[in-house]
Amino acid sequence: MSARRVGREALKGFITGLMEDGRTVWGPQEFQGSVRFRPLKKNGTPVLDVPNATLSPKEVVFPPSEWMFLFSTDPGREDAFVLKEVPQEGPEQVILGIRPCDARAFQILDRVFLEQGAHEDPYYRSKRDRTLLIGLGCNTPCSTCFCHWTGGGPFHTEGLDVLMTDLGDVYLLEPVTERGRALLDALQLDEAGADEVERGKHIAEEARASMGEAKDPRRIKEKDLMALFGSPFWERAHEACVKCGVCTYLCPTCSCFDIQDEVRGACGFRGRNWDTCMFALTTLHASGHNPRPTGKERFRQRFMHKLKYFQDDFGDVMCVGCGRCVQYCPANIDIREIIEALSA
Amino acid sequence: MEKVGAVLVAGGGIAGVQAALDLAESGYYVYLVERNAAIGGVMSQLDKTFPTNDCSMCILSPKLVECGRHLNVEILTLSEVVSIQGEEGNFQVEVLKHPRYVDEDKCVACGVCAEKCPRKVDNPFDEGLSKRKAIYVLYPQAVPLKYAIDRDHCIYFQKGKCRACEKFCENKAINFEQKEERIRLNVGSVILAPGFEVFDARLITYYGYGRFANVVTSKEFERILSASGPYQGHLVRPSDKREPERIAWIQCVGSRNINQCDHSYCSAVCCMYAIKEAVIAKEHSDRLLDTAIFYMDMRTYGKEFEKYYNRAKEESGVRFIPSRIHNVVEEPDTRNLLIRYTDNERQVIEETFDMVVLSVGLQTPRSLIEMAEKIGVSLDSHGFCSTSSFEPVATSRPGIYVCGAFQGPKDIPQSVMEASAAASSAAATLAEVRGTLVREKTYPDERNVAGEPPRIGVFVCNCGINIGSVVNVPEVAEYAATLPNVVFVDQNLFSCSQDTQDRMKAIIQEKKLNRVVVASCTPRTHEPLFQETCREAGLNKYLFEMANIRDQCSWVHMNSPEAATEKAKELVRMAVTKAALLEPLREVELGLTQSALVIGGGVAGMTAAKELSAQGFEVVLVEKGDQLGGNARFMRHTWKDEDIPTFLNGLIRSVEEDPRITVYKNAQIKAVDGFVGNFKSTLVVGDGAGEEVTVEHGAVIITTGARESQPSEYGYGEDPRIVTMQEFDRLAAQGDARVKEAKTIAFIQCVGSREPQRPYCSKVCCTHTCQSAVRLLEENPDREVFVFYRDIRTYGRNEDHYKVAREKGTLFFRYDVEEKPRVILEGGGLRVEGKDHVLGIPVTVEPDLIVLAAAIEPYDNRPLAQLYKVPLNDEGFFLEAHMKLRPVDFATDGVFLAGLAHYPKPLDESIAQAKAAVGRAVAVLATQRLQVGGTVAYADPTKCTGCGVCEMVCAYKAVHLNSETLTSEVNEALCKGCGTCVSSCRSGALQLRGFSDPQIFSMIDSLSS
Amino acid sequence: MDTRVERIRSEAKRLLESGEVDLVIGFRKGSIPMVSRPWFVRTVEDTELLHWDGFCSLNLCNYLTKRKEKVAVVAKGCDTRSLVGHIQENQIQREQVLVLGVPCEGMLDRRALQERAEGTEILEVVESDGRVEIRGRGLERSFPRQEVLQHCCRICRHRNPVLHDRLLSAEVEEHQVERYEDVEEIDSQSPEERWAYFQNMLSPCIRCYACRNVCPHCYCTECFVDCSRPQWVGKSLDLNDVFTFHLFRAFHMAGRCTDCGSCERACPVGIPLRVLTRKLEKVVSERWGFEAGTDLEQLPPLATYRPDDPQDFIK
Amino acid sequence: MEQQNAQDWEPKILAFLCNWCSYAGADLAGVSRLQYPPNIRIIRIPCSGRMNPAFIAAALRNGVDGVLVSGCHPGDCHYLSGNYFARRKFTVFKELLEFMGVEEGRVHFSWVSAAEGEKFAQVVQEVTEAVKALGPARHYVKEKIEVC
Ligand SMILES: Cc1cc2nc3c(=O)[nH]c(=O)nc-3n(C[C@H](O)[C@H](O)[C@H](O)COP(=O)(O)OP(=O)(O)OC[C@H]3O[C@@H](n4cnc5c(N)ncnc54)[C@H](O)[C@@H]3O)c2cc1C
Ligand SMILES: Cc1cc2nc3c(=O)[nH]c(=O)nc-3n(C[C@H](O)[C@H](O)[C@H](O)COP(=O)(O)OP(=O)(O)OC[C@H]3O[C@@H](n4cnc5c(N)ncnc54)[C@H](O)[C@@H]3O)c2cc1C
Ligand code: SF4
Ligand code: SF4
Ligand code: SF4
Ligand code: SF4
Ligand code: SF4
Ligand code: SF4
Repeated sequence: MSARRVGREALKGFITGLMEDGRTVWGPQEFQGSVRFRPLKKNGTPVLDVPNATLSPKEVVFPPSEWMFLFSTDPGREDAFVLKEVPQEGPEQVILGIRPCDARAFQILDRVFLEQGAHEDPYYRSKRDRTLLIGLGCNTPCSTCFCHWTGGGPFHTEGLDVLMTDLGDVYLLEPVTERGRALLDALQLDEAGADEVERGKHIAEEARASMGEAKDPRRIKEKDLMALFGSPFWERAHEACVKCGVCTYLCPTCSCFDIQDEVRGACGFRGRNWDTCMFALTTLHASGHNPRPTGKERFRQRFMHKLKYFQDDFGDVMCVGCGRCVQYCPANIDIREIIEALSA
Repeated sequence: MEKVGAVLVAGGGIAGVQAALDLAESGYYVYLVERNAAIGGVMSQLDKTFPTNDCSMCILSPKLVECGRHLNVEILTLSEVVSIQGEEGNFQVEVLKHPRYVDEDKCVACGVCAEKCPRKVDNPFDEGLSKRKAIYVLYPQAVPLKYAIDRDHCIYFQKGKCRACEKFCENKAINFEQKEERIRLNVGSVILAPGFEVFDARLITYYGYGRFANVVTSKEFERILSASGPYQGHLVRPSDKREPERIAWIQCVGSRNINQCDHSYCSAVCCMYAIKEAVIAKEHSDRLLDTAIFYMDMRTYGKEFEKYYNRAKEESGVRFIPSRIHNVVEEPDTRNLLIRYTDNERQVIEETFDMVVLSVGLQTPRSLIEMAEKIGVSLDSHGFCSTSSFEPVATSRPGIYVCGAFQGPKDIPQSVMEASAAASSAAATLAEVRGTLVREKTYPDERNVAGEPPRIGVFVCNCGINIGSVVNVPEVAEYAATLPNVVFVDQNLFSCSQDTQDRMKAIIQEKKLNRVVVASCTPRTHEPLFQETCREAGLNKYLFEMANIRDQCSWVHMNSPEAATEKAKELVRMAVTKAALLEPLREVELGLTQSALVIGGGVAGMTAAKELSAQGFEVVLVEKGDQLGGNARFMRHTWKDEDIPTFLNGLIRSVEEDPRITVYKNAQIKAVDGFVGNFKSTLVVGDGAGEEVTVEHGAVIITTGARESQPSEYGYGEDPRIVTMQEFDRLAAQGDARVKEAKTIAFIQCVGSREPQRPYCSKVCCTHTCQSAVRLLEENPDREVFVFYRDIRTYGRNEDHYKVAREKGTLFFRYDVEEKPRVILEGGGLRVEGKDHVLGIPVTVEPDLIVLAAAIEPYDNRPLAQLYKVPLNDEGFFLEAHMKLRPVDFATDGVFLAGLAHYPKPLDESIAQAKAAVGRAVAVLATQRLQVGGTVAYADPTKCTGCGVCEMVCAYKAVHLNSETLTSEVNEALCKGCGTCVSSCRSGALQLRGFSDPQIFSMIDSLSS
Repeated sequence: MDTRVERIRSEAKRLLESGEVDLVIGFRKGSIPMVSRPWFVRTVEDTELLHWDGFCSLNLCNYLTKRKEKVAVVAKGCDTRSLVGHIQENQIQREQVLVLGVPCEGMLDRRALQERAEGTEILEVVESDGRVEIRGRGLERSFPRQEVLQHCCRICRHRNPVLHDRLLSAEVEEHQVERYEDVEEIDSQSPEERWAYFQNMLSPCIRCYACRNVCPHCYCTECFVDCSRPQWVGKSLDLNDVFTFHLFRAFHMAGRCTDCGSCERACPVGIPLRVLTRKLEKVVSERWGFEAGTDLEQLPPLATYRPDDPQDFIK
Repeated sequence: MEQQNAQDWEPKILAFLCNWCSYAGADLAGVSRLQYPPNIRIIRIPCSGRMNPAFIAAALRNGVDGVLVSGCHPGDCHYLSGNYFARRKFTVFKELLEFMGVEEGRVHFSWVSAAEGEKFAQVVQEVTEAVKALGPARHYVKEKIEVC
């Protein structure tokens, strides 16, 4: 048996253990009224008793803003305007309390950043490689959660290194990958009892059962692209959407970014920032032409990308059912309704 | 004799300057002859100006600068007109030019000479309250900004040695050998604008002026208040430079006084300037300054004057005491001043003040009286130039015109207005030779620099030693060479000197510079010069930028040369950064319709039409009624006793017969399209569904007049013997028994004027009443005439009517607005009961006729105001662009106004104003083409959201929303380039050429790098 | 059912049937608890879904900008004030909109309710008789409505529509509530504290621009933060740039914001943005006696002036 | 910069002056040889109405320690009303900026006429002193990029 246990009260010690060797431990924390993944301070504890964090821990491996190059603009200097790489090394890190949906999302990000042919992204690669994921299963999935539609589930382990189950008094820790096992071993935690493992299973089953029936977005893959694209459905579906960045910025799978140079004084940097297909500016060409001129096109792009093009390219939908966009959209645009409509 | 397309303007005060500019703009070459070393006149000495309280210098200086650099204005300073031969259309004028002893072409006004000059002299510009040197500029903003030597005080001229200035002048500009010159000029017309001098208060010994240090004249007080005056605007009194706590003004010093000075007239401006000075003194004072104005009548008769007076009373707490002061006594220890007066209750009160200001009147100087005699221009009994009411700017000698305070005491707006009128009259006689003598400059074709990377040349100026002695110029130049895009750097001794200009031109061409930066003095005076150089070198003039390293650097940081050098470098860097982003700006010419529309067929409208026609332009005159003539139809005599009906009939006939004038009666404006130069107005002619006529015109003059209001008090309408002014005139003309047989007549003044609902003075009533009283008594000396008044406002020469009326026995009772007289109808008789506030006793008269001086009120001008996008004031009169300097213009280009529609005024002023409006309109129409573009705003329709903010904030109605696309469009012909719309647009849809966001941001950015 | 719902549906039906309008914008029930969704009705059938409850808080004026057709809009007090702004700023013609005014008793605060559920997900909310009941797995609690109103509603002074063509229920009483307690609290702090306060407050911002996009008054084609010529605000999450975004977003709202609260509600990370706009609201009201969206005739405060405007801070 | 001790520190102040009054007032100060602190840099704009609050923000973000905006006195605006609009904009912007923590005394507004050379010099003196008293700009300065 390789499952371990950590008593609720021993969580702090467990985290301190993780921090040894200079590891950074990211966990969900209160941050000015929302819950976000932040590096834990010594003796700090993550908030694990709430539903999923407002933003997924995508920001750990794909930060909203990051610098890629630096340069000087001083014409007097020989290296004026020569781009210099910003060093990418950093400490080993653990994301503690990532939910299964978000962990699956990392695999989707991997496909975009690491597996798209020759275009491996060094910035993502460096952070991803030094990050271990200790996931927390969802005992009581929310009404907005629909991970089971997209091939996941409240206790799915895909993408995780370790799965953690909240048994009430105790956290059950089950290694998923070799790296996970090695980590748990190194920490010398108590073995979990068989009953505890059993209880975990039971909780997982109940959780899954509580989520009801799944609709399958995979049917959309079979649909004719042009028919979907040209469907009158979009006309009305997008109407309420205000084309903000909430859904995409909160989405653990969205990966658009925009590269910008910024000069301050005699130095500048080239960096990238999150971007979203929902902003008109994203597709605006320098000529002033915009291939997605109105909100409808942009709205359609978001869903076609997630539910159709991505499936066509990678076999899976680009959605893990975390439900954030549903929950936070100011206009109550619900991707589940879109899935149903498109697959109908 | 052949006519000459040039005009000589004698006198460079505001009146002369305005006349010169108007003429130069409309195609005449102008000689502006000024006795002083610089133009500007009295206005340049004033601190703020009533009734808007704007800074005199701020509003004057741009005009002076414009005059100074106008290609068609030649300024002759230190010059006087000696004689005028010839006749209308072709005069030979002899001008005596006194030596300046400084070569105007060489002097760059660096001021070293004055610094070195050992001789200190009382500064007449500061009324002797400060010192200047024997070599001087009249005042810092002087035009032309050239030094002059005051021969009478120069040590060299007096004692034969010194010549310090000569030694230190780097430019070798001093020339002690200069001699008086006599210049003969050939011109078609002459305009006299030599202004006035203030009454010499020493002559009235009992106020102690000249003996008591703290008794000053109002003109001295202006200097004391002025930020650039002797005390830098700190309000202190001369004796001990202590801040006064109590100041008194004594009115009518040298006016309305035949005992001490033989000035029976009213000086017309003193009441207003005294109020102004009191209010501003309070603003200047840190403590609670007490101000008291001792007056006989408060004459706030002009536009916005009454409100100004009310605010001074109510908001600023200025005390107004109706009492004539008989003497001022100085307390020897404190040098405070004791004033004794009687109050309302006839009590004698004594008060001490720290300062007393004498509101000195305006008079014509002796020298001018002599000059007038020599050139054959007659003066009136008060020494002012005499004119007729119907030709208010024509002197007795044909072809010679007059404007400003020489024509009669008056304020700035009136002077400016007359100046435009005189310009227009002068132009009218010379219409056929318009444009024959004006100069135009030709330039090489502009090099197309589009697509070229910036190649900036930087010229750093030493300004003699003005810059170089503080700022390390070589270091700045060296630094400039390291800046991006700079391909050439040079240092000059004087960048503005002719030889340097030539060299710059050559360098621009040789080095293929496409942007030029000059680091020297202020762009306000020198930018046009350098831009000119750029043009001559084939560069668009907007590819030029300046860094002001003298006025903002070497001169103000003399003691920290290092910091000054650092700063100079940064200023250069900022200028270079901006220069890289400069773009050639296009100035295009639009054609225009050379004709005008005049709305309103009263005397003002007809005069305007006539004058336009005389200048050669087609006119459409629109009258809403079925007759021309307006209010003048009810009038008999002007205030100079000329016969109006004869004049009016002649005018109407000449208008109706004029082939260039089309008159539409029973017509109204219905729709207006277009803008300056290219208006299209639609009229409806006839009643009901009348015929529509479309008129294309380049300018429009609004002369819709005003009407007498219907009184709602004093029993008006209840008895046929209670009539208004206008009714009285009509009855008198008809020989109606009510007038003819009346033995006792009572006039009640201010009926509906100066009341909360009409807080303005109707201006004409007091004089009308006095003149009527005189006539009534002349007809029948046994009559009794009573006048119930609040203040008698017979301003200027009209005071004579008041004087004669009194002499002939008219009884005047002053009433208080809180205690108005009452009209009682009883037993078929009329009775007026009132109280005399001067004597403090009740009065009762039983007249046969009561004449009410009913207020003059505007028509409903709102529809017209909307159509032509021009504003109205709170009372419904049209509101001109600038109360002082643009009295007949609207902010919206191409639209002008005159007559009663502007404000109540007598016939002669309406006529002058109509001529002025024509003068201004012709300045537009005569150009044939409109220059548009340059520093103007432009809109990006793809960014505009149509919110309309730009339209709301533009004072010139230059930007509007296209009604179809709902995006904004800037009319380059109207835009003045202020950029207010640009900074108000949230959407970033507007930019200002030459001052765009990228350009300004780049300067800000460059500060920190 | 709330009688207002019936009125809304029947009015909408009548308007569409008679062809008086082409479109009715109102709300329908959302797909999740505590949310109502903007609903665009063009056919009589769709009127059946029109709905009204304590969660119809989104400012529907946001959907009126640059419409061509004739529209009826269901509008609360704050929405009608925004509409006044829209009409003044030419975003829509008065003749083009038909305002179905709903006097408003205040909308419910989703976050506050969730907080009161102490960790349990709320699955249903029932409103009746001035009380609000929340229900979830093993949860059932109720509160007086007043206690769980949105902050903007608690301090609202214009609950009744300021502009309407039909009024769908009786007017409610207006209260002269104190609006600026929090603003004054911040005002009383030192610059250091204020700086820290706002740095802290804005640090979670992810620049998703939901606050901007839900605001009816943010309709620029190109927002200043997106401007590339000149690009004077960086686009990253550098706090200085984030601060600049909020500084100017608020500045652009001066005299225009009607405190509908949409921005704050839309913010996924819960930033209390309205304190900025209310600060400016206070300034324009104290200095120039102006209140946004209350008078169609009054020019917006930055598009007009009085010569004697207060200027105590000017040297 | 950082190494300099507080006493050596001299603030950098940026002024936006309208062409017709305040810039002319600055010229007059020059012509009159009035001495004032050399910390100020002037950008000329046609009218205070051209003043976009974004310029003030840009200046502060660039590390300028103080900003002065100056235009014609009420009623004197060469463009009739530009200064009135500027005053309104500035009122709002200044209040907001200070509310958000930029110290009072960083941004200033004045009316300086073409005749007020003395006043201009005095305003510069006052502004410089006020900014000096606050010390170097701390809030709202954009961090410089160090690396290269
Ligand atoms: C104390 C005071 C305060 C005032 N305040 C105001 C006010 O607030 N608002 C207002 O509207 N008005 C005011 N006025 C009135 C105002 O000064 C006059 O209306 C105005 O200056 C008249 O202008 P002008 O061009 O006719 O004459 P001036 O200003 O006198 O100019 C005449 C010019 O002609 C020159 N000159 C004289 N003789 C000759 C000659 N023979 N040859 C060549 N050149 C000659 C003179 O040197 C002078 O430059 C005030 C007047 C005084 C005295
Ligand atoms: C009661 C009173 C007493 C006066 N007393 C004296 C005095 O004693 N001495 C003196 O010198 N001056 C006096 N005046 C002033 C003198 O009458 C005017 O200065 C002079 O007549 C010039 O007037 P005007 O042409 O500007 O206007 P008006 O005479 O009013 O003429 C304006 C014309 O415009 C027409 N009009 C109006 N609106 C429109 C429109 N929308 N479209 C087309 N046409 C329109 C009117 O019908 C009228 O014919 C007095 C004026 C009044 C009212
Ligand atoms: S779907 Fe919702 S969250 Fe996404 S852009 Fe539209 S309004 Fe914003
Ligand atoms: S699309 Fe929505 S539900 Fe799916 S992963 Fe993204 S945020 Fe979660
Ligand atoms: S202010 Fe700007 S967005 Fe508004 S109408 Fe004018 S240009 Fe268009
Ligand atoms: S720049 Fe000034 S004059 Fe030109 S359109 Fe804008 S506000 Fe009007
Ligand atoms: S700023 Fe916020 S509260 Fe104000 S109107 Fe816009 S969305 Fe509503
Ligand atoms: S909604 Fe919130 S997170 Fe998004 S930009 Fe606005 S303040 Fe920032």
